[in-house]
Amino acid sequence: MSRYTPAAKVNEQITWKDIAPGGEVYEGGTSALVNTGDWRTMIPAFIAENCKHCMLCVPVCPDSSIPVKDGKRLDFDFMHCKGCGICWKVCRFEAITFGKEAK
Amino acid sequence: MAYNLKEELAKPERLSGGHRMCAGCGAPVAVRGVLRALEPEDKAVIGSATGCLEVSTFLYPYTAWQDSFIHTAFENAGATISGVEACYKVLKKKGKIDDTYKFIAFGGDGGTYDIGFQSLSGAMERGHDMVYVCYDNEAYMNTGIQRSSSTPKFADATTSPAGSVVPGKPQNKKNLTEVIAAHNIPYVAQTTFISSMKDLHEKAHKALYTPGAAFLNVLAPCPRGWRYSPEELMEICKLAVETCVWPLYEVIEGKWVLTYQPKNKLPVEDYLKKQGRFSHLFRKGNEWMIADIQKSVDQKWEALRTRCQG
Amino acid sequence: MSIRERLSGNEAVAFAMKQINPDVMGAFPITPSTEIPQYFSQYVANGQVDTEFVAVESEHSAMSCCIGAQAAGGRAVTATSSCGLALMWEMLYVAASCRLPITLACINRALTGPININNDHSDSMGARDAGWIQLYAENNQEAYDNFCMAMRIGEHPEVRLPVMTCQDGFITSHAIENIELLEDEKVKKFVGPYTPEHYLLKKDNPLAVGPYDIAAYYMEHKYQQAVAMKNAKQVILDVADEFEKISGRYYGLFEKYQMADAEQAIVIIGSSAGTAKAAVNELRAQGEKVGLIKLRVFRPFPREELAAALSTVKVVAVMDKADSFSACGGPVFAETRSACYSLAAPPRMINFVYGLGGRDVRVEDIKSVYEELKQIQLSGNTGEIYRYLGVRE
Amino acid sequence: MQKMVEIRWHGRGGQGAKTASLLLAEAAFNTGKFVQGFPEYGPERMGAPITAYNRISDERCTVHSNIYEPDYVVVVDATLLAAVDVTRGLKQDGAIIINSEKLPEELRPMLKGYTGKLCTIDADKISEEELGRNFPNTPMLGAVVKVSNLIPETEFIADMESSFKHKFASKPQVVTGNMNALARSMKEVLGL
Repeated sequence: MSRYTPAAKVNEQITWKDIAPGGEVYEGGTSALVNTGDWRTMIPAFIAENCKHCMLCVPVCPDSSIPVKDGKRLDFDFMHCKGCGICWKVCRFEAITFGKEAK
Repeated sequence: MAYNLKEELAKPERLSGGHRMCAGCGAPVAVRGVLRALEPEDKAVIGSATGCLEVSTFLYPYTAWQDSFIHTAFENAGATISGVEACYKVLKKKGKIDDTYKFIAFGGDGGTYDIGFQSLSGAMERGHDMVYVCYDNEAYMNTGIQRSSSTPKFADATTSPAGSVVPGKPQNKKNLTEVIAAHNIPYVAQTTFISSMKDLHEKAHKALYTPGAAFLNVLAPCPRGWRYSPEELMEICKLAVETCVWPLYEVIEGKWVLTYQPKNKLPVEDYLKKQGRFSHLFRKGNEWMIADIQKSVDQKWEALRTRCQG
Repeated sequence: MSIRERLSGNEAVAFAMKQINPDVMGAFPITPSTEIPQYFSQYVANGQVDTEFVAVESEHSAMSCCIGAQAAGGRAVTATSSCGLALMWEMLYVAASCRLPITLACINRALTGPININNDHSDSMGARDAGWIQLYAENNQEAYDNFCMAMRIGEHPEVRLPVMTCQDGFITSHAIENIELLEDEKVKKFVGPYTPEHYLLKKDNPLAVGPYDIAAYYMEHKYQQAVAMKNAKQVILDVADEFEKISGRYYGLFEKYQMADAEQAIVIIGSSAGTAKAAVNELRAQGEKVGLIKLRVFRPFPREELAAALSTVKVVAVMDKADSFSACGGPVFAETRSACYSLAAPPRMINFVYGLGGRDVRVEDIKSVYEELKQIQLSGNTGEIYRYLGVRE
Repeated sequence: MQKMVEIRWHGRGGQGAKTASLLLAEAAFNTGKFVQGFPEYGPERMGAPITAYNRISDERCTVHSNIYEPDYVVVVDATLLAAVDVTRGLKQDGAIIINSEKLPEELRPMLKGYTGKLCTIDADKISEEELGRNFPNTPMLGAVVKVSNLIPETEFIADMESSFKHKFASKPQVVTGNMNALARSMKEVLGL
């Protein structure tokens, strides 16, 4: 039987003996380990006091980067947010601002 | 049960961040919308045709999918999921599985309208209990914006460029939703992203929970290929619907139903002018092209309305 | 006690499938393999198997369906020939690289074009580098036995590769011959349940299959496939040993026929090996030191074993029922000659491309090959290496 | 029987020559023989001349080529005599069996100088009278067994009866018709 190296431990030093046959992954959602936040040139900001938690911004996010907990949206998941601005555009309450990312 | 966005968002997210789709891409928005229609207790096996979505969401060892996922090739998402579904039926019959699974295949317009059309048609005709979802971005975006049979007339694509003699793609867009409806399957629908995603959600839920084969055609704009600013996603979708370029409707057991009727049908220019792929239409002397598109949209909209009234 | 029957090669394979009772069959008809899904769908219609029979719209979809089903956690089978196998081409590679032990009954037929429905090996030989194990049968009995053994080989944890069992279209697929069948229970017990470690419908964890693989990992995955194919050789022999215990029939990587003191030998695959045995018998009766090797396993290629078996002969003709259009010989020749390169004193070796598109292969044709070999041995002159048998000048 | 017997069948596509060859293989198999029964395949459709073959022996035959020098030739449709060289390669000590209402010697001029044994059987008539339709396979089979003596007659009759009973379990009258056709053909074959 093959040994399985979890995605979190896979790196470019892995040998053929430890890599999963066929490139299978026996876990869900391992892409969460990947930082796509560094793709951003623009960045949204969450102005919590303006937010009415209407939730319209949540489903339009291509990167599943607006977490929701107990019926409230939380601050952005900046590890994955790519800074597209779709959420900013749909917000009717000025709870999201959008500007150049300071690097 | 009435649609309540807040309740829907309380469900666990089934598509993780960290995938490699472009910033502002419509495809993952479509995927999230469809997966949210799954009941949380149900499991799913999801297939995808080769394309942007597939190469970006499952790059070894990183899968964005919380559910089981299979990719095999470009032209066979329908057949691949057929096989998974057939196996499920047997294993369930033999008592080897007790969970309830749903089967979803995703494909772009390349993998759906064109190279995967045969496999899709076969899967639909055979009536597997599955949903095929096309995220239609109207060109082969994965290989660099080449025209597809879904690319609208006159659009500029890299294999149908607007030149001094040929003004973009010469042919009409294929009406795949109607073609699949002609397969006489239990459920077919056309949708896109509108405000709270109610239309997409309700159609996805029907598609998933109607026994047998179902097809969803989701207009999923591509900021790179359509040449608009990424933040405009929802505005572009809204204009597609309000101009009747992309009408929202469903076909339930052969019954055609309009699910949205614009109060004030907007001229197609409003939709076209937002997108760089149509910029040549607005050059002096090309007014006829816009008129041509308007005429075609009007005719199709009227035909659809008649069909939905009948 | 085994069951004495008379069946065609296609019936024999369909019967083996029935005894195995796979989970899914994805199938599309193509001559001469069509009878297999026909027979099998009748078993389905009569409730003799539990299989989901998916009558897909093309062979490409047949293999795609099998990949989906096998990944889902079931056993998937299909049958095809010629252009059908060619249409599956891309998916053959996917099945192998996803390490899914699908079983395919290939009923060998010439690959277009011009279109021709009769037998040669150009279809499966063309697929030889797709990463599938390939077993070839001389007759209906071997077609049945190979199919019964296929899953045990492919599903072995050290292998996890798809298996193609090949037999000659019409020549054995449509010919009724005597056959010894095993009892249903024996086959069921021998094949056993399919117990993959991970599958799409597994309760405990999701599985993602078929990633985009970047250069940093791709070679490691390919090397695993290469190792699996190397492992397959011993597994094939082990499974054959076990099969002998229930059937009394022994199978190796190849069969040696009258090789002990042979000076001239041929290497051949499939139904023509039987015809060639008759030629060997006739020539042996005349005192000629002739023998033959019938290759059963072409993938993995039994390099060391075949070289050892040929090390004692003086002249060899390798028979190819397919050309590879390399301008220097067919695929079996290329592999066999390469295998013998490591011998201290390799035999002289020529290649005959023969029997293409159903061209009948008679005992006399094979005898003419031995005559050529004898002349080479006597004259010490190999002459043209790459030849066609019986083509009109 | 000492050696292997090889038989070549000539018929027309759709007429049942292939089925007849398979029936003969089955009958021989049931009496303990090793058999081969195989048609020659091409793209032909109904009506085109077709060829089928049998090898029958006491040991497994490994040869998988067509048959070029048959011991027996069976012609299921006499209209083929003009179109096909049916006696090609036929062994002089063998025989040809033709489905025809004619006397054997009436047909000899059509056989390109063949001088060996020539038998005829009016299988169409027998079939129509006993089975009510033109299905000459059963009488042809009887005639072939009679002429070739491949299988002991009584064993053959008993075996065919049980196989018909099995095949036509729901239609006993068909069993009687077939058995009558078989018995008559073994009696009525001419040129023995």
